[in-house]
Amino acid sequence: MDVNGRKEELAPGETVATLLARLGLEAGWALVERNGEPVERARYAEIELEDADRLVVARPVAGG
Amino acid sequence: MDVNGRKEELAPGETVATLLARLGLEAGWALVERNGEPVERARYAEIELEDADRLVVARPVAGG
Amino acid sequence: MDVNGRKEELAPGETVATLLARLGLEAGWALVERNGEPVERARYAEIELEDADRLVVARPVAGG
Amino acid sequence: MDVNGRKEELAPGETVATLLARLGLEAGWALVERNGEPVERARYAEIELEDADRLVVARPVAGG
Amino acid sequence: MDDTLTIAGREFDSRLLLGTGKYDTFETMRDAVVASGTQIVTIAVRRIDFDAPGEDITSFLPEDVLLLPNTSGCETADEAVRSAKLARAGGLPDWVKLEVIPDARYLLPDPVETLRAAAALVEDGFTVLPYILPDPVLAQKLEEVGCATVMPLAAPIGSGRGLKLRDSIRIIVEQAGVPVVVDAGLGAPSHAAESMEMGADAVLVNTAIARAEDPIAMAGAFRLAVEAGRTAFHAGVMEEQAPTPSSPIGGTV
Amino acid sequence: MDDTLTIAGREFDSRLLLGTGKYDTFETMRDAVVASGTQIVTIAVRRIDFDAPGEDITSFLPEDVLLLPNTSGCETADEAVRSAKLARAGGLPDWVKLEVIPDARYLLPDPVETLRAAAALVEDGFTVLPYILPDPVLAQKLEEVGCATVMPLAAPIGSGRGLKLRDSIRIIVEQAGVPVVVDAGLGAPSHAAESMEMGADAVLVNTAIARAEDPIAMAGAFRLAVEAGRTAFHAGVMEEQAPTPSSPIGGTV
Amino acid sequence: MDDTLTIAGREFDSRLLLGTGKYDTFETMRDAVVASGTQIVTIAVRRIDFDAPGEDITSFLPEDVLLLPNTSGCETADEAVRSAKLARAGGLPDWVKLEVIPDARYLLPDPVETLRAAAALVEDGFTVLPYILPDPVLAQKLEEVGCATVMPLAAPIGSGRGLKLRDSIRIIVEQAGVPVVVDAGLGAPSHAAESMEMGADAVLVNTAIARAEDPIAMAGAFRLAVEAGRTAFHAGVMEEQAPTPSSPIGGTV
Amino acid sequence: MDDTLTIAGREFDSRLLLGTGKYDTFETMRDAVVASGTQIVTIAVRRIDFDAPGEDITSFLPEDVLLLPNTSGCETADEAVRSAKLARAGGLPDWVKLEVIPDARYLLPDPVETLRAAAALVEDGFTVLPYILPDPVLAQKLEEVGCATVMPLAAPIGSGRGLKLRDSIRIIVEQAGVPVVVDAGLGAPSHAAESMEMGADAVLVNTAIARAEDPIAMAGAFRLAVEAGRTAFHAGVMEEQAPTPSSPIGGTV
Repeated sequence: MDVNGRKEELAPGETVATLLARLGLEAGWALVERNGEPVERARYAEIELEDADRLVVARPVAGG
Repeated sequence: MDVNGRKEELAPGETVATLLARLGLEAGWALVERNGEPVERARYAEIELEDADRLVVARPVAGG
Repeated sequence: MDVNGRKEELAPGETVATLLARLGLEAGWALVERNGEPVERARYAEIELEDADRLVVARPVAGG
Repeated sequence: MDVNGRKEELAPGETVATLLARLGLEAGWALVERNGEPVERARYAEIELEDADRLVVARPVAGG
Repeated sequence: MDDTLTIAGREFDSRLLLGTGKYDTFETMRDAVVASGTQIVTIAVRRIDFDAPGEDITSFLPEDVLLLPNTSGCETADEAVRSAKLARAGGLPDWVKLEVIPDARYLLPDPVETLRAAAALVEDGFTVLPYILPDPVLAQKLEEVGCATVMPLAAPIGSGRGLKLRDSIRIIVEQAGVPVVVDAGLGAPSHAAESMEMGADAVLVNTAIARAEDPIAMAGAFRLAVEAGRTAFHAGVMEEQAPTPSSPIGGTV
Repeated sequence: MDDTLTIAGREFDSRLLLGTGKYDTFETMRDAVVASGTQIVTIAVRRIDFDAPGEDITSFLPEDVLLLPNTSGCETADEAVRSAKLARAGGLPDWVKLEVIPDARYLLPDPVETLRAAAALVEDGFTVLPYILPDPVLAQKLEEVGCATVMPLAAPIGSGRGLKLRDSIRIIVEQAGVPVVVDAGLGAPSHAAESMEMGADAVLVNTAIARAEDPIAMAGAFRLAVEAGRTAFHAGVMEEQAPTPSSPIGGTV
Repeated sequence: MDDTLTIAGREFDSRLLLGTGKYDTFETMRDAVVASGTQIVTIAVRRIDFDAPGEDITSFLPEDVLLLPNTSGCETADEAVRSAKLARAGGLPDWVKLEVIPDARYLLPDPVETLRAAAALVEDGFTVLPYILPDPVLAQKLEEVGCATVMPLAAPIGSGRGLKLRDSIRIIVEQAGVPVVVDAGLGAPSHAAESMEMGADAVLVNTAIARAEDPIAMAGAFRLAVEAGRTAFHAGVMEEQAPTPSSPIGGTV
Repeated sequence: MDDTLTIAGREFDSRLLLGTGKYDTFETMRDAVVASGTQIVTIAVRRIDFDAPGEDITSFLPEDVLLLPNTSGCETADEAVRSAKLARAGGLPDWVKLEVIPDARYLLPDPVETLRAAAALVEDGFTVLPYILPDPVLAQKLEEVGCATVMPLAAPIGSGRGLKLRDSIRIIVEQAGVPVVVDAGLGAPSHAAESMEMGADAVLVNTAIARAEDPIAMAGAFRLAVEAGRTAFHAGVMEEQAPTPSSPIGGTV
């Protein structure tokens, strides 16, 4: 699985939520795009990730 | 025939050229649009006008 | 006696103070110049005016 | 004799003109002040210099 | 006087918007935000660098401040739309400060792509605050497609040059049916005050505060200046005129 | 931060001086004075017209406000000295806003006569605040003869044109060892704020407040603007610079 | 020095373009055109009023001057394209000064419609000179679709305000790969000279000459100013700097 | 049109005065003087350094050009008078460009000492051209004591900032009964043109030409610009106005 251009091992039954937890990002705003489509926060827990997935994980940063 | 919104009698065998002559516009630049299409100066003499035609006759004027 | 270019009758024993009172100016700031010399407020009551005196009576007004 | 703060030997019968010549300044504009007084160009040849003289020798230079 | 700023039906007491960029620390940023009294702050959206995730900026921002995600870094309408959608899906507000900036040197926005993105985002339910050159015709088109404000720049981003384009901004203010937020290029409180005196509804400031020697004090200074300028706008600023004495003529001693 | 203005040893919390001319009524003037928070107001001195003595302006001014008599209407040093002495003798403060203005059309001061009058008045024990064109050399001469401040004009009296002579005022501020009060020509709070940002110690405003549609509100606006500008001066206003992004470069989604 | 202006492969010795509008008489217009030394004049296209056909302007224009029809009066891309095609079909040059101006009050161009019309006209074989707000990003897009020049306005048409938008025009000049013609708003020869000093390739002037008290003399003045500005551009205009003496320091008598 | 410049009864065809300072070589200076068409050049007076006497500048200047000695380097009236008298006694013209500049940093003149020196030099038979800040009241005093011109600065010497003090110079031009020569601070031909458009009678330029990459070409550019500005002044420069179309309204195809 590709996350921000980095290969990530897919844990069994991995969801967006578990992935974020694993990456230590459950707190704050993690913004997720899966295969070019934005993922609704409400569905982080239900969406099961697949090996072929390309994820973008973003977050708010300082900006003008 | 409608010329710049004014009704004009159609002379027999009237062409763009004869019309312009009749209107005293053979000299200088008369610019002609026939039924929404610009008319090439080269064809002023050959294009026969019809009763249903709508003509716009324009010319260069002072402008910035 | 001349006060601001106007002739004024000199009352007997007239001082600057009595004059100002007569003119209804005891309140507020009346500024007095006598024969070209500014008069100290402290001396308004003692200075006796003379017939030949030229007085200027001024006051603060609105200004920028 | 002091010329622009420099000691100069006084030649016998030295005039402003001979001094300037000695200094190679006969051409162009040499401006001379003697003991604080400007010297007229017309008198360069006649004014005899004295040992106690303080001279300023100036000239036009580039300026705005 | 009740003088609240209303954008897309939401009311704000403060007419000063703040950018969160370029502060030395998040703590300073937070204190400046508080000192400014702002109720709207912009944020950017970027990929997380897992090797240096850094802190969560939102945890430094007061609860009651509206987060306004921008589309900085986007060079086309499509990129801007994508960025805005990602932010919204992830739970950020459906408001967006729309920036489409193809030019890395002068940071000037693209009028055509900005209009295209604005139309698409409005269509998709976003509240759109577009960043533009002070182009009065473009401003009207953006209003026509449903933007909630127009945000003309005073001068290029971060330049601090103040109101270089007075006349154009004045025309936009005169013609606009939505709030006009003067954005970018304001380098000093006097620039903000002048913008408000001209009738702008609000201003957005970032660099001038973040890069001040004392950002927190400067935030307070901008707060006062915006209030001063707004008050003056209502009080009726005098027209320039020929010299006229302020003391009486004649009667001199 | 303790940031009092000290003129001739006397301390003031407010850095906004007000002229009292051109108000529709003394009541409005008084309310504007109060709203402005000023502690120094200028007044003029004129002969009483016995046929229409009018009211006493001082009765409308707060007790704790310093009355600063000006020498308006004087065209020579001698006239100015005479006017100042008359005011002092009659019990007004021995402070004077020195104006020597020969030119009725543009109301510009006479540098030579102003310097002459200033020297004489200082010699005579007055605290002298001279009104001048922003001429840095003249400002230094006035300081040398003992003036308590210099008061360069921003633009001609009553014109409201704002800071037309920035560079000269900046030089005066840089060189002055006494407070610099920007006087005349300030038409809007933003002008006052900019003057303070440049390092002026105070500003004097009259027409812009007195002739505003709502003078009392405008007085408050100037009060805020002066505070904003002063705060910004201490907080360190950014330099103008080339455009620079306020959001991170790279990492875009 | 060979310094011809090349537009779409055609060379011109003069860098001053003239508009033909607003002259009191065609005779004066003709004499001003001659005095200006211009080689390109703009004309408008309008319906003939048969009740008052008036004279043929082209008969007053020197043979060797290029007639540049504009699309004035057009508020949309379609109208502009139609106007340009009519002029070309009737035998006028296939060059067009593209104006798309929806706003009758401020006469500001529409960036989106202008770009759309420019693309269509270039596609159709026209040499297109588009009139725009000084928007550097728009200027680049117009160049990309094949425009022969970009013509940013200095200030609104007919206002004579001079270079209000210096910075933006400077950026356009720096980035442009086609000639930049500063158009509209130039009120005096000094404005034209400054435009050329900034590196503009040419200027277009109408009102400032046509409405001068002596249009013919003014045409000559603009001719000299354009030459002065262009010469200065090549000679290297000094940068603004700190004050520096122009006479030697020291050695004073 | 006969439009000669008359100073102290002497007529000049050229309205461009040149300073001779800061050129890389005397040859370049000479060629620039010739290219400029000037008839008046300023020179300074300095003590000869016998160890490095250098060349005689006057041998590089055309016969028919008037040498105008300045008093640069003088900080008081007495020094200036002494310098002028030395030049005259030595055979230079009895004309003097009067500069009294106490301030080495900003090179601004002393109004009081300048007036004092001017009166003394006029008294002594000199034709005096004083260099001043654009102070309209001072300008009138200098005219009253018999100065042949007034020479207000556009901006500090050598700064090239152009007309920073427009309003003041405009007032001087309006009030002056002697020629007004705008001196110092003109950085580009457009600045010179604008000065002449405003009604100045002449301009004096040094640094902008001497420090140009190509001084000789720049001298020619200034020559053209002065002619352009003067011609425009007579031809009647348009007033700034609201936007107005330069093409007919209505009748659009």
